Amino acid sequence: MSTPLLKLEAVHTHIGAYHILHGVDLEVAHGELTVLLGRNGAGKTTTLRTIMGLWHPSAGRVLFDGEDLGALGTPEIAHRGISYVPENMGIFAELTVAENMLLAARGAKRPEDIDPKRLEWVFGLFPALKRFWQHPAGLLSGGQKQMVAVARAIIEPRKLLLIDEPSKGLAPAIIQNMVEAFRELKRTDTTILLVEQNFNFARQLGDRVAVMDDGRVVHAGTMAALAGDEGLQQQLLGLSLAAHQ
Amino acid sequence: MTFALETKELTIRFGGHTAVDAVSCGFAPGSLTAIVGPNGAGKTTYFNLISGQLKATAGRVLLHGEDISGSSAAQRSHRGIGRAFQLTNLFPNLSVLENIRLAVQSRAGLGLNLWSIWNSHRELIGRAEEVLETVALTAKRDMAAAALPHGDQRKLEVGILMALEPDVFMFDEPTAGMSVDEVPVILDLIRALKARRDKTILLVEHKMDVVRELADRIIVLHNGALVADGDPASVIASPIVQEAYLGVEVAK
Amino acid sequence: MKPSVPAAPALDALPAVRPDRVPLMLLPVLVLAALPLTGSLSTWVTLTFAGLAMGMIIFIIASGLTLVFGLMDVLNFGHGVFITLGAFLATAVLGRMTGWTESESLTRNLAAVLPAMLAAVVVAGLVGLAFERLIIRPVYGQPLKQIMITMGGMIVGVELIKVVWGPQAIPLPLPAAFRGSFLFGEAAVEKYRLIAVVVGLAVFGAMSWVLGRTKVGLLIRAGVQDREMVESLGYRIGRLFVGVFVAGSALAGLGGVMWGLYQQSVTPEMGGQINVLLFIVIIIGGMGSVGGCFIGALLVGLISNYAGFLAPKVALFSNILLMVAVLLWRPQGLYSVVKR
Amino acid sequence: MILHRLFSGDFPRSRVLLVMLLAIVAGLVLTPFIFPGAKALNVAAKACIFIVLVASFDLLLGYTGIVSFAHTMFFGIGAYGVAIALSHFGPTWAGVAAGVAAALAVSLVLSLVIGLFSLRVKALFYAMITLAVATAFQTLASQLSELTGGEDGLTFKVPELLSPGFSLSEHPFLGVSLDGRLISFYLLIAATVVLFLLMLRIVNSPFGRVLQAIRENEFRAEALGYRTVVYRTLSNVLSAAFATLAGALLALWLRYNGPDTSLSFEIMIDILLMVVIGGMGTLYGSVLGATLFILVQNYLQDLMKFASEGLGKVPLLRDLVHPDRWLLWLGILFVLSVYRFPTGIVGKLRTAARKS
Repeated sequence: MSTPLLKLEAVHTHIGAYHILHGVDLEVAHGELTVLLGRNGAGKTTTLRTIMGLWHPSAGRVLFDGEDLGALGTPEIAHRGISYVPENMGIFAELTVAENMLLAARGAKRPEDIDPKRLEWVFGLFPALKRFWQHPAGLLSGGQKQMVAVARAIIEPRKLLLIDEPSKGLAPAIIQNMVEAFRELKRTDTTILLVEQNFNFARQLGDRVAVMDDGRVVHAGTMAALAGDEGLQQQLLGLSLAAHQ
Repeated sequence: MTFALETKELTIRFGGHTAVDAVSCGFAPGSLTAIVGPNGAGKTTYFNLISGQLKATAGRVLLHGEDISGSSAAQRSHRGIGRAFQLTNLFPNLSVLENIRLAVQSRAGLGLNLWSIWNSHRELIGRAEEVLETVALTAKRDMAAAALPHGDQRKLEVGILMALEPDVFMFDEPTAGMSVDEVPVILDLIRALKARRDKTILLVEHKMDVVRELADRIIVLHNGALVADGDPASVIASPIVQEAYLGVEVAK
Repeated sequence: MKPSVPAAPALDALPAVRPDRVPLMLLPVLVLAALPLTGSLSTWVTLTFAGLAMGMIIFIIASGLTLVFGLMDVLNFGHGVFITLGAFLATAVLGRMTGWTESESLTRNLAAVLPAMLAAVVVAGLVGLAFERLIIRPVYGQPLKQIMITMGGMIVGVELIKVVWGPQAIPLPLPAAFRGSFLFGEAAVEKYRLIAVVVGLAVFGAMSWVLGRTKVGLLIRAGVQDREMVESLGYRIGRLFVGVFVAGSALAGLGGVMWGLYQQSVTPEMGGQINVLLFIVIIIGGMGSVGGCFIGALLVGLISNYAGFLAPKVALFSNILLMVAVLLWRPQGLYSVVKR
Repeated sequence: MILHRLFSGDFPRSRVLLVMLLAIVAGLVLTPFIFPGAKALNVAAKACIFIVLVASFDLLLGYTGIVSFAHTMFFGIGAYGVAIALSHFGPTWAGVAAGVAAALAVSLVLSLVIGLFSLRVKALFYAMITLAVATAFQTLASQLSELTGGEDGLTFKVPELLSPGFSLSEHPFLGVSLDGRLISFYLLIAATVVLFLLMLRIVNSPFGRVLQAIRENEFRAEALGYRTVVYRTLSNVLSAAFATLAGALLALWLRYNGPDTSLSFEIMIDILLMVVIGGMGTLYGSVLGATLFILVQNYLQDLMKFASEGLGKVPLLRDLVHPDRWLLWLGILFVLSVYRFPTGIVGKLRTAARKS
């Protein structure tokens, strides 16, 4: 593997008095989609938040393009070319879809200033956005909000996308739409780190996979290997009860 | 048979989202039931509805056949529902002993006593010390709770629950984030509790080996609904569990 | 097995946008209800204008306070000190320009008042910058300490004002051309009140424009809803907040000049006294809502004046009664600000 | 053992603190004998009254973690209760009792209503509401001038035993005449001691421990089975009751009460400063904070006057140390306390004692 775009070295994170990450090692290669799997409370969200600077690592290094992000604030990290879709989607409910998008287009002062080509491309991925362009985002359905959240993260080209559980609570049809959108996104050579619980969703997209438990990465490899090995799946994804049959 | 605890059509909606969806389930006295399901399945919310941190949109909670749906969290605690939290939830600047002692004091119903001196109630302190012994925290009794390492905080959380001596014990991922060598202390406690067969235990746990070893019965929550219920072997055989954990199969 | 999740909702099943206009209707209802009670049209006009003028000045002062709270969950109990500061700066500037303020020429009057306002805005803004850095920044996210420390900041601020200007009241006469009234038929409307209404509307207009039409305004509205996401999109919310805090302090300084001229005298304690009124206004409006603050301020101004005429004893408590009534109707205030 | 019961097992736990407390107590008790003059006696009496008032505020702020700006309202109710009763019924003990009882009843109802109405909401909101209520009450007190004497307040006579004209003996004792003022003073000292020890008992009771638990983690306290609304409201009521009693003592000592002496917002600010500088959540902090503050208020001015005159030629500096600007310096000390040592002087001393 060539030099990874993102590399976490023995990252520890404390939230208040609580020690959440216990030395996370993780590599995300250029142009690949890496899925971060693991049970509730394993530290997946904390890992994304630590990369994004929303929590600061108490030990270890977060290297992005060779630069240590550890001491930087969230806005500076965003300016390095990382965008983030949090678990709650971070939609500004009282702003319109257009205004939500405008915020992510840093150079634009008005919605009209957003690069029209890019916008058309995004509309192509998520047609619902065009339709509800002038509506307050809070009125959209959960799936549509998720589309706004993802669209917002890619309205300008970024080097790395961090996405936390985009499939959560979505209907299968919408999930399918998401899968298509991510496939299209992968064709644009965007590097993605995706946190997921839904293995069937993740399996269709991931090039690589890392599994977390108790604040550490306990397994890292290709998605193909994991998808082909049911025993490994069961061992890693908390399904060892099925092995008991 | 009267269940120790029973929920009937228990439902809560947040806005348009149904987090717990008409869950009806009875828990026999002396049994240990494991509740499993993926992230966001509604397990913790279900717990919150039972222990009273959340008020149900619809449905009822019965304790020993008595409807407690209208009771506050504090009242339910007094009636014998004890709850340990998923995220450690302590009195950070009070000492370890005091954290436990406050639970013992609540159990003894002494909270509104304004006149006696707290440390003249030797029996409360004695009882708190006993509990500390069982959760192996005696050596750290005078430390502030916030200063404990994570594993010890989890033990303290369980200790507080023990001190309340409830009829129904609710553990929400008691071993989450503990290092491997600390886990047995907690599991031994739960095991001992189960062996007494006079307490009803509900356990949310992700580690399937733990569940398999401890549970008399497993129920599976998925998208807020109860989708499987039975002895471990039959639940394990159910394809629903696979689906719940791996996600809805999507066309390729 | 069948999927337990419902099918995707129809894409066009989107509820229509229905802005909540009920609180806005309170104003005309109140004004019209007062007409038969006051008995005469001219009295009614006078009182209504007095109420609107007072409400506008309160709005100028309170808008910054509510916005800072909305954005950062910081409630500045020391906000009043910027009002006092603005008012004393006005005495200092106008006191040196008596030649111009006593002149009958409106131009000369304005040439005196505008620099006074400018001085108040600039100095209050700068002091706000220092206040944020020294007093507020170290206690973000700690409400208990925030209440105490901002209160402490106010004590120190008021004492420092006493050091510079002394502890006694200082008269602040209106410039000559601002005195007296316009007559509309039988109704007399004090000139200064008209000016206050105009300035208030201008501030409200400017604020609405910034919040509604500019990117900075968009950022502020977004920040009120989800601070972390704004940061994740690459904006320094800290700077934005400082900017809003400084603007709020500057507006309080401007409001202080207006209030001082309204009262025609200033005391070091005035800020602390107005503080209570400000809190009532932003509670009524819904903490963090600028629109609610505007309506709340006008309601308070109008009711104070109507009640002052109809039942002077009740007037002293009219604000509290109004607050209780609003909270019984809408416990979050007229417009509740949704936070994630 | 007796000491244990008297102090409810809560000792100063720092030698320096113990010495300071002993010095303060001795100083207060012996004031008539070692510091002659009416001013010294007044200062000592005021210190006692504020010890009770500040301790009652600490019950709420330091132990339960509630910021209320309506505390002087209850102080005022106590003072007005006694003042109104004695001006209407004449200087009798029954009048005193009626006044105190009526004041306690009013405080009870008010604190209960405020507590139940607004203790469920966030700290900020509670602080704002209490500020508004207290302001309204102050306006009410000055408006009901037939009852309260309005802005002028009420001057009244106290029962004979307490009045300056009363004399216990014709011969002075150790150079101090044994008159009603002296009796008043020692009754005041006794009341202060009793009330302080009573509050010390409350904060060290099982109930007091629950209050601290609520301050630490309200959600958890509720889950343990403590109905936090009940505890917070009760804390509010108790704190109001002790403030009312402090107000009654003030009125009896001054033989006068008006809005500025007991109701003003300045007093509210003062007690906030006293409790924070002394040390929140320690109760002993109120003794230190109140005494220190009252001393500064009354004597630092002399020192500052001296400094101010010395700096006669330096304009700004001279104004900064002007005797009237003493509050500036206490305000700065307050701000620093909140940042640097939130447990105040007592907390600092106890930490130092633990380390050594």
